[in-house]
Amino acid sequence: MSEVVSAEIQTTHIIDLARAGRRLDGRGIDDWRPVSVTPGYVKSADGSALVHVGDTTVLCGVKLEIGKPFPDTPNAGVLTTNAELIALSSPTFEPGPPQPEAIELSRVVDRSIRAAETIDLTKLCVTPSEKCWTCYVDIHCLDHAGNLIDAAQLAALGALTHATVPAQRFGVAEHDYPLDVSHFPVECTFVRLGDRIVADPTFEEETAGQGRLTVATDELGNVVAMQKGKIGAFSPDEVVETVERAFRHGDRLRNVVRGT
Amino acid sequence: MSEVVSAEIQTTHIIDLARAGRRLDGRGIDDWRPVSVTPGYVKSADGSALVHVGDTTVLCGVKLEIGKPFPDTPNAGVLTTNAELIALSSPTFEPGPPQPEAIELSRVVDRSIRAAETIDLTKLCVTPSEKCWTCYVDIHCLDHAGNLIDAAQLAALGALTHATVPAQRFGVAEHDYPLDVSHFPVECTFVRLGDRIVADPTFEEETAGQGRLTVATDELGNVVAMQKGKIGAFSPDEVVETVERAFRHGDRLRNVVRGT
Amino acid sequence: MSEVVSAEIQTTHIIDLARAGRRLDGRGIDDWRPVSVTPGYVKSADGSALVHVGDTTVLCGVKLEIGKPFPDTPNAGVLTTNAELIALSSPTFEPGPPQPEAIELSRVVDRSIRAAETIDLTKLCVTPSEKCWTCYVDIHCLDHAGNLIDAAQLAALGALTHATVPAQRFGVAEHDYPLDVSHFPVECTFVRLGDRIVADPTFEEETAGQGRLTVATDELGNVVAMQKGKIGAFSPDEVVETVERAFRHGDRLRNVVRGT
Amino acid sequence: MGNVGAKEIPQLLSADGRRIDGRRLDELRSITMKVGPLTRADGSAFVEWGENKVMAAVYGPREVHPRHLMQTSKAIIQCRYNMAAFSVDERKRPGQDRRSQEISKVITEAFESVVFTEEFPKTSIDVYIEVLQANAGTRCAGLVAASLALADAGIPMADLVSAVAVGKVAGRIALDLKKEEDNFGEADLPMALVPQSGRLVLIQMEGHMNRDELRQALDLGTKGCREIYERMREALRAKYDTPGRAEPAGVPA
Amino acid sequence: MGNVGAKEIPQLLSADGRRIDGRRLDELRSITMKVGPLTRADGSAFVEWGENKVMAAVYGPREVHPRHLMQTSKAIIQCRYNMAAFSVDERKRPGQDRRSQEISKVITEAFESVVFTEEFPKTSIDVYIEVLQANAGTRCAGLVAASLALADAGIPMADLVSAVAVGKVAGRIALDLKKEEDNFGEADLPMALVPQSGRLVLIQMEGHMNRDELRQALDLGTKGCREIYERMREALRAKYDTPGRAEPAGVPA
Amino acid sequence: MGNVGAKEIPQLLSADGRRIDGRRLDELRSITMKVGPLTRADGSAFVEWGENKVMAAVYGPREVHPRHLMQTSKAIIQCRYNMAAFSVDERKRPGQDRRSQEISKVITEAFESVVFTEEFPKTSIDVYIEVLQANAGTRCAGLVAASLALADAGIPMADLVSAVAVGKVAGRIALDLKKEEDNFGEADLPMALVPQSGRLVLIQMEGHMNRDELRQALDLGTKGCREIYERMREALRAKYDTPGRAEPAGVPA
Repeated sequence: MSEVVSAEIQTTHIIDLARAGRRLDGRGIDDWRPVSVTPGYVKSADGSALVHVGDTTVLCGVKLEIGKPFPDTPNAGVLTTNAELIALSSPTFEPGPPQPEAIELSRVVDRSIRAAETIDLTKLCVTPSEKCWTCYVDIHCLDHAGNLIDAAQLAALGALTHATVPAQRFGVAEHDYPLDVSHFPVECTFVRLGDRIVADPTFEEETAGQGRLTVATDELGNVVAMQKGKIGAFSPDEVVETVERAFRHGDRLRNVVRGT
Repeated sequence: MSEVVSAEIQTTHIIDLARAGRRLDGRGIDDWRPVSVTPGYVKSADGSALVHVGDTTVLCGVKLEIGKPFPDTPNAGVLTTNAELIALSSPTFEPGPPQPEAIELSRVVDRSIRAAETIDLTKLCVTPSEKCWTCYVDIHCLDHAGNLIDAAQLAALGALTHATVPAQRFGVAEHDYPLDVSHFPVECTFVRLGDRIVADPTFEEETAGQGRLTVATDELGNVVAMQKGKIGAFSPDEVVETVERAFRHGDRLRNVVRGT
Repeated sequence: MSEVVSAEIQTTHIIDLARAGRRLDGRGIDDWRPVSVTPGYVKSADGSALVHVGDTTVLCGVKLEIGKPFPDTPNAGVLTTNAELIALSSPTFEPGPPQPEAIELSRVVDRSIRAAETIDLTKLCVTPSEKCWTCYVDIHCLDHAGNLIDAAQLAALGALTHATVPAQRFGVAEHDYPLDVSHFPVECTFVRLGDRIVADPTFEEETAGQGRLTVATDELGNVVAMQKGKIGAFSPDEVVETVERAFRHGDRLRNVVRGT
Repeated sequence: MGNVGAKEIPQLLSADGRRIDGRRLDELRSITMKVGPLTRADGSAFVEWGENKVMAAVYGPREVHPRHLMQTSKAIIQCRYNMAAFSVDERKRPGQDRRSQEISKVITEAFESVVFTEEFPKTSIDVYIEVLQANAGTRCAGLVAASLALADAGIPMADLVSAVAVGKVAGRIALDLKKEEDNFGEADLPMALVPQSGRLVLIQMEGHMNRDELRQALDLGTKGCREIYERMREALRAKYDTPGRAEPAGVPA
Repeated sequence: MGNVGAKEIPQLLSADGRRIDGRRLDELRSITMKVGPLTRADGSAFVEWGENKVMAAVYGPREVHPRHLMQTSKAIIQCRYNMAAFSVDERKRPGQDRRSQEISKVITEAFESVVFTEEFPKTSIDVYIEVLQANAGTRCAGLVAASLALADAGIPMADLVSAVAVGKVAGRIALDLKKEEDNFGEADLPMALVPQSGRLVLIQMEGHMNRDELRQALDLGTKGCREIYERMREALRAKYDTPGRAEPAGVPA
Repeated sequence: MGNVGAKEIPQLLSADGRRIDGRRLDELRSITMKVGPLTRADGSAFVEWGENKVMAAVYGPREVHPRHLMQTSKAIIQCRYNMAAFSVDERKRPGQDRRSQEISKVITEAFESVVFTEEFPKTSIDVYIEVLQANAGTRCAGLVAASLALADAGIPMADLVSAVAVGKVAGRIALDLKKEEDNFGEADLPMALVPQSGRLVLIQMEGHMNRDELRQALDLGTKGCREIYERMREALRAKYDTPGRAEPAGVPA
């Protein structure tokens, strides 16, 4: 049986299950897989977090360096998010320059962090127009068992939340100090399976999915970012319902990251 | 009938017609298609021109920015010409890095502008060795119905002729002022079809052609640039005759650009 | 007969010969092909050498320019080695970005030069943290008849040994002066053919070889670099024996480069 | 959004609820559409929307390039959104940046949701969008132009896709932001609608909106998309009402 | 090596022959190995060695990509050694630099010397090594992790490949250098051993060693590799001693 | 040409009509040519022309790479003109820049105009030109070397292609400019001639020439090309006059 045919059979099966409110791994439509966040995993980074969402594993490292502010934002530091979908993490990825999927992942995570004003960038300015902190958020996917976006975003938030500004090493202050994190956006991703919209999709569910919707909420009750992905469509009502679910899950995941 | 075979039949037909002094679109051997130049087409540019040569459509935008002179020309500004053969404009172009055809186009247009001393680059110097205007001439081909070189060069000349130096915006002078254009080079392109050399070739004629010759002349009676392209050959006598034709057409096209 | 099959027959033949202590071109197991070094071959370079090792031909040019020291070595100049395996030199090379083989060649040559402290980089510092000489060692392979590493390394050493620092041209001193070369590392390469290890392999022997070993020695009796390459293995005893041979050949080749 | 350290924020909404260019909150900028301006492409369209100028062309179904992308059971769609170097205030370096690549991806997925790709297995439908002059909302303008170009090329689709951006300006939900509103507003939500199904095939959002604002934005955007849709149908009719010229396939009459 | 102009050289060896971290000259850093931590890969292993953290995964034998690399008579091995941007003190730009490419090449050749590639003609065995945290000796740690991942994937090999670096520190030959020793020592010699044959499939060296030191280094490295080899076998047993789970092919019991 | 802001212009022509290196206006620089210096290439030639040193090699007809460039009815010619980093005063970064790519294109087209490509369908004839030392006129020197290398490889051609540059120096038309003349002269016109047909297969020009000067330049260049052509034939004879060695195909005796 060809791979294409067997994938089609699995898709049909997954959608049939969803219609009955069930999923391949026994979860309910709105259940998340177990989530763990291990901050400080990488000593060479200024902040880091290893995140598991079920079997999906993502490592994020934050590095801060002294750089120069952009000419149009002389009073602000620089935040750069980069996600690598390394070939180690999935048989579907190849070595080489970042593909559209990796670029979208980087940008969607970056957008939630940036739009929520997670880091007050003006606090990363050292000398206006001359010297500022550049904060690199590097996301390294290790095992892609579905829902990379949420795992990557949690890893980024976790790494930032527990990061240290290496002010002493760079001769900018006498002591290193914790990076100031102002807001805690969390992204939640859903895929359509037939007429059901399931939370935290596995790799197989993403493959079978007919549209993906990611909603980032903050701790103040705002939606700060959204992204529809993959082939498929959502009605405005479905979007509104999904946003409600994202608020609910977001609050819980925020607590996991903050360790409370 | 395969594409290769039908292309060969068309080539034969085009060459047979040329032998009789005729062309597929009814023009004579030395006739140009209708030419129009619309300056100021793009408001975000400091100068721009939309050019039609028959169905061939090219848009050129000029942007001026403050930069640094090259170390070996401390008293001069910088002029950069870039042509993009975007895939939108022809089924024969592909997305990706510029191919030899695009590079040749950029360089042939650039050479005519530069050799004719169209812009006196010393006038683009602001502070020797430190500050100068960098003038970007970006050529965007929209519809490639043959003779891109001449359309692109007319668009570049048109955009420069009607450009404004944004001196106020960059804090270099109190008011913006028109870019000073010293000379008006015009490129004219011909292709060999059998023993005839036709002016302003269409896409089909370029495909059928056995050698292409481009001659740039200025308003003072000089040849300022030439380029032979494609497979084929020209005798020195043919070159001299073609140069005469280029002078004649050049004078007419110059007037179109200058709006006189 | 397919190319693969005929290559296999040649491999078997070369290994059979080696077992009997013989080689295709009549040399003994430990014989080098004739070596010549022509310094000053390229006038546009500050130092150059054309090297023949049998039919293998490599040209190296050295250029010195004023640059900026690296932040972590403010009192040192910069040395950069680059090898181009241009498609002109072998039917097996293709145009394009450097392939792993070219990168390994660059790095192995660079490592011998650097580890032996051939050039005292602190002498290339002009003003600490601000100005230093950047020394580019560019290796251009012209004819690849085997053992490129040794030919390239000899060419690099030859070009450096006879190079001039263009101090006057760059306004750094009143006169140009010879580049100071402190040590004379020489690389010697061997390949395993069955249970014999032959010196200075030809292209065919490299293809047939079951492991390649390169040993760089200096004039003081030190091993300064080693590199095992290709599929194959060496016992520690074989490594030690090969090192002895590398010392012996190295002393002779050093004299060829130094012209003594 | 995202204008850390910017000096001066213009007043985006007047006391009587008028926007910086005099529009009401639910009012679109002026739009003109032209179908089929290009001769070499299989289908094309030009859209001038406020101060945006966008050209789109469609080639295909044709041979897939690079070949390894070919799918045996359907056509692939390859959209490429690109900005001309001179289309923005500060010159953009030619070539695809990460933003362009992301937009190309979401537009591709929007069209894959409506084109009957299974009718043309092993082929590619190539959609090129060139932004010639940009003033906020270029991805929506590009999507509308590409939609018309697909129709012009006779590519069968479930429906024309329409698009518009909604945003939040001075605390109010507003339709079709222009540059100053986008730069200094509080949120931007571009969306694309399949009018007959009422479903969205492109949704992106950045900024701050609470639940109510989001609901309001989706409603206003849906209304805006329907208005754009009517204009798109008019533009297609304008081209194909010439007697003797056949109606393009795949577009609902 | 290569620290021209560096300011301060730490004391690398104490009067009683102890190293900067208290080890003897012939002592390895602490090591833990885990086989099979990843779910998507065909085989995987994680190695924590001193302050190095390295993950390896194996995919294949599978279709060759790009196709023109395919060999009709055997499998090709494609190793890719990569360092995460945050794995080193100064952030490394993502992507392969020349050092990574060279290391990928010599590791590939090491494995090609032991894997029975002729059993899988026209396929590729892809080996990915990711350095997550680096502290000298990453290529050896990567090679060990990749060796375990190949075994975990059931790839038939003549033997497990073991690896370690030997160096020269304050004039003495020392096993398994850590970062300060590597930076301020006089020589570094990474090597990979096929224990059953006693032959080396990876040898690199940079610095200064005389004949005697080199001999000594090779002996000490061989001893170190054999120690590592025992740990590797333990790690594989730890995974496969679970009853009912089959022994992976190709690894000597 | 193009030396905006340059400080000092040397006197390029003496009162008695001699040039900066003592040559008359219609005089070539000294030239030596060697056919077949390389062992791995199918054909090769080395040309030393004034202070230019240029090596050319030909491979093929051979398999086309990349494959999608293959033509079913003829061989393709792929020329690659490249300058060594050390060939010019200021070090050139390795790799193809736009100038090299344009020169590669016009040289390719020059050879496609004379090689009987239809005799070798589905193959590639690869021509590599390496400039080792440059002093104006490298594209012409490269073309001459490549022409000899094609003959050496036995590629059938209508004729050997010859080439030279003509220029305008201190108001006079001059043959075969050297660097100072090229930098400070008023025009440069490189051309390539097929001597038997008297036709030009490469023409480029930059600078200022009126009608008369252009006519004069074409005449002088044609004469120069014919002189070069005789030297090329001598160089080929020098190689092939060794008894027992076969005459290469495709070159007129």
